Amino acid sequence: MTSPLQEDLESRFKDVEVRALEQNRVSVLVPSGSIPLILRYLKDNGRDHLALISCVDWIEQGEFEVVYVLTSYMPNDTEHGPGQRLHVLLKTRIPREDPQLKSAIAVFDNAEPYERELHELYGVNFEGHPRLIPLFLEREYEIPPFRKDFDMRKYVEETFGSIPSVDG
Amino acid sequence: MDRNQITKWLKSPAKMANKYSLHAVYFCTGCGIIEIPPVITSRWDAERFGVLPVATPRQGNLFMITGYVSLKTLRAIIRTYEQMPDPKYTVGFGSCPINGGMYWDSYNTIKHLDKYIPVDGWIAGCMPRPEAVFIGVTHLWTLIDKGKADGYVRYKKNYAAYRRNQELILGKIDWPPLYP
Amino acid sequence: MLPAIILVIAFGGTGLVYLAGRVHPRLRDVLAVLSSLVLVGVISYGYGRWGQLTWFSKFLGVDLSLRLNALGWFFSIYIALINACSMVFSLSYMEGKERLDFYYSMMLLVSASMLGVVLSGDFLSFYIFWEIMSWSTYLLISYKRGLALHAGMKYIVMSLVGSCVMLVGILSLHAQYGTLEIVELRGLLAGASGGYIAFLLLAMGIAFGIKFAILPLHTWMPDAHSEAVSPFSAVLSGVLVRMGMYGFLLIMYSLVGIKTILELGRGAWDFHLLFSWLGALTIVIPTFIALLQDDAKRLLAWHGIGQGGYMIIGMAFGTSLGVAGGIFHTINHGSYIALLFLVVGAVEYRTGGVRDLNRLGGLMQRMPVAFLGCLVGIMGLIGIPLTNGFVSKWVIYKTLIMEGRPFLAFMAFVGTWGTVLSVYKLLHNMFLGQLPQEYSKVERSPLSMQIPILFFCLVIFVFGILPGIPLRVIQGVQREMGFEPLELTLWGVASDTGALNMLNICLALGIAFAVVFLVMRLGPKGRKVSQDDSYAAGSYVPADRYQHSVEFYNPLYRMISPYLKDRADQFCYWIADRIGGLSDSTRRIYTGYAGTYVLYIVAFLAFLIFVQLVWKTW
Amino acid sequence: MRIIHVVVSPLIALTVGVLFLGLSRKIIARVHRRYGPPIYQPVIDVVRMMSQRSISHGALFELGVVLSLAGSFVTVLFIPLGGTEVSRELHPLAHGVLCPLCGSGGLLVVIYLMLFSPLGLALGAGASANPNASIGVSRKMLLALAYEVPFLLVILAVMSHYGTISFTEVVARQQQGNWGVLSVPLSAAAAFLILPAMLGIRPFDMATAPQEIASGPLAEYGGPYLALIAVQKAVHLFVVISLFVDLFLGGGVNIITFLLKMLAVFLAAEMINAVLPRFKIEDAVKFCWKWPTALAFLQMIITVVSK
Repeated sequence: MTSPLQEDLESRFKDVEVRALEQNRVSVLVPSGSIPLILRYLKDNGRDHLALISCVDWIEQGEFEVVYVLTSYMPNDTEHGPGQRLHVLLKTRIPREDPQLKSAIAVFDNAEPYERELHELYGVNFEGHPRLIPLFLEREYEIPPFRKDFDMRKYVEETFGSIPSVDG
Repeated sequence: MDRNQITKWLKSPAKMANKYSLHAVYFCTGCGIIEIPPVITSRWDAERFGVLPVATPRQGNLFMITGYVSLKTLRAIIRTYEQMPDPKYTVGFGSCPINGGMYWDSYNTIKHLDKYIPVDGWIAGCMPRPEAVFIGVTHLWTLIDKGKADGYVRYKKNYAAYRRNQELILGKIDWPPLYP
Repeated sequence: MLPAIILVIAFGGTGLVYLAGRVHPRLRDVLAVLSSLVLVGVISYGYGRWGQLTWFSKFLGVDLSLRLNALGWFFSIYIALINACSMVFSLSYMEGKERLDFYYSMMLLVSASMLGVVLSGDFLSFYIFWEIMSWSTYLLISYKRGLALHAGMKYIVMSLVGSCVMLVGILSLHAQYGTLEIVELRGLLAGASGGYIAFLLLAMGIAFGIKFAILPLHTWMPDAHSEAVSPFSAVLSGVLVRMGMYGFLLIMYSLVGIKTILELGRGAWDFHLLFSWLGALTIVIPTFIALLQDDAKRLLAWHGIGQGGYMIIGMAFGTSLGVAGGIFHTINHGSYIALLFLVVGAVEYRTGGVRDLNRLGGLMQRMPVAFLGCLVGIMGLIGIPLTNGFVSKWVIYKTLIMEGRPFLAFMAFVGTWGTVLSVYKLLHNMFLGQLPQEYSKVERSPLSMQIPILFFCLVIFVFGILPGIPLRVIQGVQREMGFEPLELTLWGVASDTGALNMLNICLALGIAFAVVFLVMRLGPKGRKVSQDDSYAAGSYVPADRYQHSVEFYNPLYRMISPYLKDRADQFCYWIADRIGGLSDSTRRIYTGYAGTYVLYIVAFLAFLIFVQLVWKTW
Repeated sequence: MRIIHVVVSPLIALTVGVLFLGLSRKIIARVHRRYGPPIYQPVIDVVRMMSQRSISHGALFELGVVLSLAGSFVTVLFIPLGGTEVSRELHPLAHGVLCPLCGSGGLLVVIYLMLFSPLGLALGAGASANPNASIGVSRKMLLALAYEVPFLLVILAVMSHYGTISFTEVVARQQQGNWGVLSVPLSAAAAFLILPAMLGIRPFDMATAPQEIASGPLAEYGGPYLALIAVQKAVHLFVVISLFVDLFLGGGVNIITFLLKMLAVFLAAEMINAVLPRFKIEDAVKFCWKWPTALAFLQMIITVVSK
């Protein structure tokens, strides 16, 4: 059965693939170009809370999958219908070599730290982001650490192993 | 516990006073800090041994590093260690400061703390219980007695090596070196 | 013969300095300082040579005379010293500023007129010198143009009102007794009725009150002090404001005598109790307003008003201890308030005119002598033992308690604690704490500024540890005014109901300080560390990110700011607006058309006819 | 004779003060149902701190502490520590007045000498250029202003009640007649209410709060300077409590009874300290200006009216 949201999205945007996961979870796969448009649309229709932006490294297909988790703040003055609890997982695929995306700060200004985290740990570049400086890590890494091709043990051996112990 | 032996007091008051008045500056890194409150409150009461938490490193002489040390925290640990007055002792809690512990292959944590600041005593355990902390303190007493708790002397002697290691791992350090 | 020489030197000096300015600026500076120092020498030579002489006879039917007595000498040496110090200070402070001839001659003129006021033997010359003093002060306050003009205007308007009221008092004296000589009037006034004395006190009191900045009449002082040039505001607050005190002493004790003062008024309404309550209010309210000021000079100006209250309380009680305390406090206050103004001037000179306490900081490392001066100045202002402020406050408190007036003593004590807080804020925000980068290249204050600062520090400590020296002079003044003098020792007040021995306190403090210092030297010496290496929870403190002297007493400010609107100031402005409105409406009568004037005449004639018809007055 | 007194009374103050500090840590521990350090723990702390080599922010940083300790020691010289002329014939054990400098300026000097210790520490903390220190000093000054208003009312009520400013006479009059607690009861109550504020202990220790502002003015002090500050805290504790005992409990017939009375007052103050949390500075000022001031003011009116 197709939920009202599914027809709505398919009618409005082309090549949108909507799949209903388990109860109250809907995943929407869209091309990377139309992200801001859909975010704006979803925000106006009840999905006003951007809970998280995360990223999955599909190294075999050479792609990153960036996932926007949207839900609603459910203000307590309105009654909570079943539709209110719906979580929309907006997914998009971008190439691994030069991951580019438009920043979502224009729509959800709380996306700023999430985008900095993705930039720092995966190397995804968000244009339009005011300051893409490191969020958690102390310094820049050539291969961002969360990528699958980042060899953890070799890196540890190189940086920490090379520090001579202080004798005496 | 030879606190009430007057002869020892008369012979070496500074050493005895350092043993029985360890004012602790503890650095709440990682998971270890949850063990400190029971140590200093009614259940195990560290104050009967003279161990008292103090607010600033300027007032303390025992430096407890409780838990794994990330790159960012190392910068603050070095700064705090350098701000403590001279006869100072460092105790590492748990296995993470010893050899990286369960984060042995993590890109963001320091593996061997004693490459960057001198450590006088280790307390093993993936977060040592308060009894282990007291055993550590008593060992520290014996070390002070034997004069082996000389972390601050080693820091001053090999300061160049320590500083080089710190700059190797942390890149630019913005405060001037302690012993130029 | 001596007072005439003093005045000739003073007024002659003014003219000479102005002419020398035409010739060469360096000559003018030397001449100005020289004349001040000569004045100090001549006056100190004049101790004990009391005398009276008439220097101009038959001026409008009254001959003018000069008189040198203990009270006059006491104030004149005090005027000469402060003038000399501020002259030396302004040598380097006024470098490069324009209209210096005008400035130096005016400074000398102010001191000369003050000397005239203090040495005058009769009320007419007193009034003449008083007027010269008032308007020369006006010229100097508005020296810096701009906002200073407004402050000067406010000052001159209020002091003119005071002078007119004083003139009324003097004329009534002349009409009543035919003579204005103070010595003769003293005898004649003994028989005067209580009502006439009350009127005289009120008339003269308002004039002296305005100059002394007692609470309701104080509104000109904060603006005048903060806008005047620093050396002059030191003179202004140090000694010129205390001419009011000389006036009060003159009329209350030299003229009217103690007995009549004490019985004046009945029961709760007697004069000296009301007067001391006014003094108590003058202590508390300005001190708490000073607590919340952010401009250094304005803070000191409010303290100038606050400390005046102590003198009023001391003097109003009419006991020998109280009057001695009041007079002694006048000279003490002069020394440390002038010192603090000079220090603020030095800081302002070095940091390019910055007086805002929220932007300064850490200047101790760059200007040690100014810091020492400020430290000693605030210790004097608070009244820490070993400083002269403490001795005079101790004497005043003793009178209050002996007279059984605990509430007045409480107000005075609260005033002291208000001073402690606000004055520490002055020291902390200017000299302690982090040194901002913009002032890191400030050099030390120049030598000509350091000399007066160190001189005042010396005065504060010498009079603090050996108060007997100034108190002996005050004994002479008291004997002259008819009080039985205070029993004194060189280092304090000796009396059975509780003596004061400053030497013991000084020795005790010195020994304790030395012992504790040696004990500290037992431990290893601390490693010198720069201001950036301070504890900041493990993070490094980049320079200039910490300016923590902003809004120093914010919690208190939030609590008492609703009560602190300056009502007296608003009342004066309200009156000014009413007069403005009145004069504006009268202006409309003269419309400028001939027709309206004709109309006025016709209406007036009609009115006259109507009166004639109804009442047939002719 | 007086020279011996000048040496003896500060030593008494030092030992008794340090003993009281140790006692207070033991009492707090016992209240928390734990053993707590031995009584002589402050001595161990002071010896350890003296052996440490700390940092210094310049001359004023060190001299501020020396000034505040010297001020406290000199204040002790002005306070009669038990024994008065009156008591000499009353009790066989009585000894003469143990108050070396009471003659040169009575109670007024004590009030002004108590300005030295906060001012000295404030100067030192200001020179340490640490923001925590400045915030701590601002709080300490505000707290001082808060408790000073009722404290002055109390002292003036006592002075005008006995009509003298000499301390020994106040004590002597109390020993002849009834104690201060009975003759000026409201002032005694007001004084006890502000006792924790004057001592700077728990409900009013926001000036040196370790958790909020890294122990305020003491943030940059370590080693020998911190030892001197600890000793100053002990002597200040002795001064404030001996002031309370002399004003309201009639001083001591001899030094022993004096110290016993001090111990009683100290234990009462410690009980408050052990259990109460810390006030905010605004609430502390509001509290000090409400209840203690009202009591002291009432007592002042009574004494003036009954005079």
